[in-house]
Amino acid sequence: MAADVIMTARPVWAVLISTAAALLIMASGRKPNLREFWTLAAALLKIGIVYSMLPMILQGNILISNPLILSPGIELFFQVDAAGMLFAALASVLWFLTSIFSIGYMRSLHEAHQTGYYASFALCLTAAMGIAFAGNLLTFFVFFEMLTLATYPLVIHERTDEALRAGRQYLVYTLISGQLTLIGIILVYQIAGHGNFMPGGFMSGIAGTPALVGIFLLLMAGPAVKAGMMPFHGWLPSAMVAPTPVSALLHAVAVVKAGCFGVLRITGYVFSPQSLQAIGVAKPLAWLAGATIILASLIALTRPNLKQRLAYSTIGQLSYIILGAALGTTSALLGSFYHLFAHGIMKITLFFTAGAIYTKTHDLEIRKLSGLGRTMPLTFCAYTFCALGIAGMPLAVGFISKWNLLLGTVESGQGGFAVVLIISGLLACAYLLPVAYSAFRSEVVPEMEHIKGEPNLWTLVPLLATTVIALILGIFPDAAGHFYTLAQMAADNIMTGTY
Amino acid sequence: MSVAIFFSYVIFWLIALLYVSGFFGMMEHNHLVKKLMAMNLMQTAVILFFLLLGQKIGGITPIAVPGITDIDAYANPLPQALMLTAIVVNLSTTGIALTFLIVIKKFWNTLDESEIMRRMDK
Amino acid sequence: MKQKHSSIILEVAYRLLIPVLIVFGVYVLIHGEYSPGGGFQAGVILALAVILNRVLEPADVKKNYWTYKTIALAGMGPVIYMMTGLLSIPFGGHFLEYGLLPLPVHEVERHLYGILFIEVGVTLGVMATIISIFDSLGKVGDPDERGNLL
Amino acid sequence: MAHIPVLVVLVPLLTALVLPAINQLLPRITQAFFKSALLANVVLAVLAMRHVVTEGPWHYWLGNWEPPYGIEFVLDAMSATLVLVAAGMAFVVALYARPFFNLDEAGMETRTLFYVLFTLMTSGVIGVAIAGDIFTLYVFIEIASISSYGVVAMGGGRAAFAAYRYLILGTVAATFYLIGIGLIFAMTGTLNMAQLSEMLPPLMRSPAIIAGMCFIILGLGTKTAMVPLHSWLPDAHTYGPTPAIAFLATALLKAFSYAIYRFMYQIFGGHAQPVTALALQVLGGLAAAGILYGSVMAIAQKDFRRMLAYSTIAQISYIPLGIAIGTPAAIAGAALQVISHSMTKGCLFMVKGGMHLKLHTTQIDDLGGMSRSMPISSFALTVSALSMIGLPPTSGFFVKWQLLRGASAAGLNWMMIVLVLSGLLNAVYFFRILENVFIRKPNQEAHADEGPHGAVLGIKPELPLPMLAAMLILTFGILAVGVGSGWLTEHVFSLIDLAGGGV
Amino acid sequence: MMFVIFLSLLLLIILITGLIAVFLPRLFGSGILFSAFSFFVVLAYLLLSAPDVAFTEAVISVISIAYYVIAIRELRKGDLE
Repeated sequence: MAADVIMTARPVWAVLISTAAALLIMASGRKPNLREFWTLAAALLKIGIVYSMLPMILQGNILISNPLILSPGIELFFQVDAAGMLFAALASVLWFLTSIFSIGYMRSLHEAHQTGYYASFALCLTAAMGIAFAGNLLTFFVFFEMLTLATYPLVIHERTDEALRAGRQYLVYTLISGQLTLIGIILVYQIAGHGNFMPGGFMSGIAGTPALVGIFLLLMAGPAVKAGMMPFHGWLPSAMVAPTPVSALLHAVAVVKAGCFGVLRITGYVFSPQSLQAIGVAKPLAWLAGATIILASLIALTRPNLKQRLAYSTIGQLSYIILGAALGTTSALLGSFYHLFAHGIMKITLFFTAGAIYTKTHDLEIRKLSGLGRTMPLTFCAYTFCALGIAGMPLAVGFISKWNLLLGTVESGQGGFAVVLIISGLLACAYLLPVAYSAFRSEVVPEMEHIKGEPNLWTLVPLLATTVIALILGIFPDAAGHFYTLAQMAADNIMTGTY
Repeated sequence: MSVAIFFSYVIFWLIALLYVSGFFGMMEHNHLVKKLMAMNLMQTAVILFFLLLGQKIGGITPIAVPGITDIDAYANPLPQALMLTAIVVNLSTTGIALTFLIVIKKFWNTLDESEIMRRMDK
Repeated sequence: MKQKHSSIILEVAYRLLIPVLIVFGVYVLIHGEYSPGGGFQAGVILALAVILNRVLEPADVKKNYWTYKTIALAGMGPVIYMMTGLLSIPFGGHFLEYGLLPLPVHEVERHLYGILFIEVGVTLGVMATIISIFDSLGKVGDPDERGNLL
Repeated sequence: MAHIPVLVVLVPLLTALVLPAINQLLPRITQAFFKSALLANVVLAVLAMRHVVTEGPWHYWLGNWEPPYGIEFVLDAMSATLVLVAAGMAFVVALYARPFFNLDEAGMETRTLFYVLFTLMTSGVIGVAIAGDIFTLYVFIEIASISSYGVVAMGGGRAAFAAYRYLILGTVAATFYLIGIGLIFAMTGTLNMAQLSEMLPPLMRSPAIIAGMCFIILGLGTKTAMVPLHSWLPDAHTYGPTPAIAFLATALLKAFSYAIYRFMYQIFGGHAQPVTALALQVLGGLAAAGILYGSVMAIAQKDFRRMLAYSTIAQISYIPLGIAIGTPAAIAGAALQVISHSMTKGCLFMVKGGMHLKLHTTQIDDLGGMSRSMPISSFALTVSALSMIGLPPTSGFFVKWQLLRGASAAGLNWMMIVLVLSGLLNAVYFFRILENVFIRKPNQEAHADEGPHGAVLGIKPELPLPMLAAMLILTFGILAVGVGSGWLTEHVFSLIDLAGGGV
Repeated sequence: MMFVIFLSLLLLIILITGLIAVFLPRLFGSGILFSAFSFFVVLAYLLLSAPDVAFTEAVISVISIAYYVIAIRELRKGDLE
């Protein structure tokens, strides 16, 4: 199916709208209500723009806009295809929900530096949107680095020494890996003459195997670090010092998903699954991802703090996506793309619940959360449902992606990884469900007895909304946003090599 | 080797020696005024070098003399014109450097370079 | 200040030297095309005359010399030079193309006049510059401030 | 308009010369005159650039005498870039300088003296850019250098000593240069660049030419502060008055690097000549050493001023690095660095001046709370720091991109590593500063003294408006050049004639 | 022939006076020697058939000696007080 190319400026608007919002937020720092109005308005507008492109994508077209042809070979250009659309839709929807949640969270905790917080948040979304729509490696890299910078103020939001240390660690990891990626990108431009993403890649066979392996490793450095693949995951748990909405953003939407998305772009649109097999990096990558899944789940078991536990859970879950990319069959890729979305929606719910609980308890020690399920039934119901979803329970959205990944392992003839996936699901139950269990069944610890009632509505509504989305999409995977179709289109694109 | 050629080598060596001694005097001397003088030595060496370049054996002064129209008879005037400029540059450099010296003297109350360097790090 | 301890003979010799220097300077300026010399040398000689005069002055008078006027004058000399050069532009020439200067004489002569103008400018500039550097050497050293030139 | 090449030098020169007189006669209009002259010069530079872009290189003969006898001015894409940078920076710095000196309590006349020297320096830099023969080049180099010595010395006693050392080394460099051109002149009998480039190739094996080339590189390298010859720079840049340094570290140093480029490619034949190619390799090695040395030393500094000075050593070496690589992309990167680093470092020095005036300190540890008291300056600081590190979308990133492209095209992988490493080292010291500026609490004693200038014109806690305007012009320039770098590469830098370029 | 020998002798003298001027410990004395140095340099320029340069150097050396003397006097002021 040859796709039609439609020239449109909409991707540019989608990217710029949150930059404009950031500026407006900075300008109206003195008036909290106006400031938050800008955030919400921009989020809604962004959803509108992104979704207005959806029908065209679903018809099999791709949208291109060329805001800046810098020079032959260096152009900043946007190209919307199914994969990009998937990520963009996810990011824009979740930005809106996170914004609502942040308002509730920040206000109930009376956090300082809120203006900078919302502005950085908007900039993060600009970057995420840019990554989603990037049509070539240069554009991708520009927004990738921008994401690093925009996230840094969020990580150090608390301004404590611990936060600063975490921020520094974050910068060290991401900047170094980003620069390695830059070298890789330069080499790609040098060898291939361009860096435009193409389904099925454009690198196969144009250089010797060692060169291609080197380029692949360099290119993967940045995305892999952002995706928290072991052994480069160190920044992620320490970045947990940030406020919970930030963690939600970091771990569900922007940073880590951008990393995963980058991995998919590189494995599917710069290289191709076949060429990865040919140069022999697919296997090691899959093993690394599998090891990460198991190890991260095991570490998560040992963590006493809910946020830490969620962080390690994230590390494990993200490697599903990398695993799918490394397996490189249609189902596996479909599973990967869908997991991008599914994990996003579930993990953000989990972080929302953690944040909502934190606004009431000011503590996230798992031991101290026991019995709170009875005072906050809705919150903990949402938590339980999404925890089960992470583990891969049918009817939750996580099941769909995991099912496809399992199919993929079988298709690719590496059934061993199916075992990894199943063990990981069991481990997920083991580290997430005890929290829910004790919340509903155990006694309230003495210092938490004063907690009464559900968290405030601003925080409650978004987390319920995401839970409902997770439920509905678990039953009808292709509802509303057509995420399943998009994932399927993306996987097909990669496998067939055409749009 | 004829004596003339030997001495023409000697001339260049002497100029080089002048230059090098100026250079090392400038680098090694601790006294700032002496440094400046050594710098002037260097500049003089360069000017001499340039003038030698325009020199022809038996060439005459490049000022129009009635009756001699053959251009080759005159020494090349271009290096001389250039050197006028260079001399002017040298003079202004010297003047500015001396002004600096007076300011330095007022501020540090010494003209010993290593002493000033030591105090500068403080 | 014990300025007056220098010998009378020397002082008289200096005073006699000054007018001679001025005359010689002007000669060098005018005669620049035919013999060694020119605007620059003339400027230096004239400056020498002024400096000799300065040397003879008592110290308290000297303090007031570091004035801006010398520098302003130093600037004006090259301005004459450049204006002469620029003058040929409106008459269709390039910068410094004296052959096109608006003078009612033959073209070869125009060259000479053009060069003369320029030499006058150079003389003025050089003279004033040298004097101002000389003055500044005497002035900057006043032990009043933290050694700050500004 | 046919006389722009000469006017672009003459306007600042004339301004410098008549400024003292105007200050004597009409003190009120001095500033207006000075600034409008520099603005006019910017316009001239833009016109020159447009002419070069549309109609190609421009040769101008003074007095309409042909090159072997007369002086020639040449404007091509590279020199037009430098002219534009010099004119633009001069104007921006002039904008900045007035309130700076007002706050610094300088005397009226000495201040005018500063403007005179500063404008002379500008004309010197522009002259270096457009000189068409190597002796005229020398004269303009000396005009620029001597006025820069004077300007540096205006910062007080320490600055005078720094300026003295600068003068000594600068004069040595000038004599080196002079010897070099003497040797070349002895071999060829001409000083015109175009003629030299025709006459030199058969002579390239002769020892005199090789020695001349070494002397010239040594001389210009000292003036550019290439690494073993950099010792004058840190002190001079630390103690000199801020507006002067903002120009010195930007346009002036670029002029000398530009002269190196001119010699290597337009006279000595670039990579096509084996000898020159060898020299370029050495140059590249030195530049790489300079990049690493400067970055490492910058990390070790506790004083913001000194850190900037070392960072200048590192950043300025990008240009010789690009020249050494010598592919079109790398040369475009070097040309882009001329623009980018000028704006970035200029902006940083201006912020430094602001700190000096407002916080009375430039120690990095005392900068806490600066984002509160000087938000706009902090914004400018952030953007320029990002450009220094080389993160998109600032111009610094595109410089790095071009240089990396060039290095990879030439197969010089170690240079890619050096460039990337330099970006990371820059990140180390700039993020330390940003952390102090934005996050640390104000240091009590540093801010207790609001000074006598608490209520100057402009936004109250911030700097006066012209200073802010200057910074913001540069800040947005950094972003604009970053975004527009492709346009520049395609329309301007592609016109750079690379004799023997391309590996 | 004579010319060359004479020139090299002159250069030798220039070298020696210059070196003594630089390495003489007394400031004022070295100023005086420096003027001698300048004089020999003027002679050398004349010998190199560059009267124009020689003339310029002559007047300039007077000026620069004057600069040196004035500056040295200023520099010594502080030492005496």
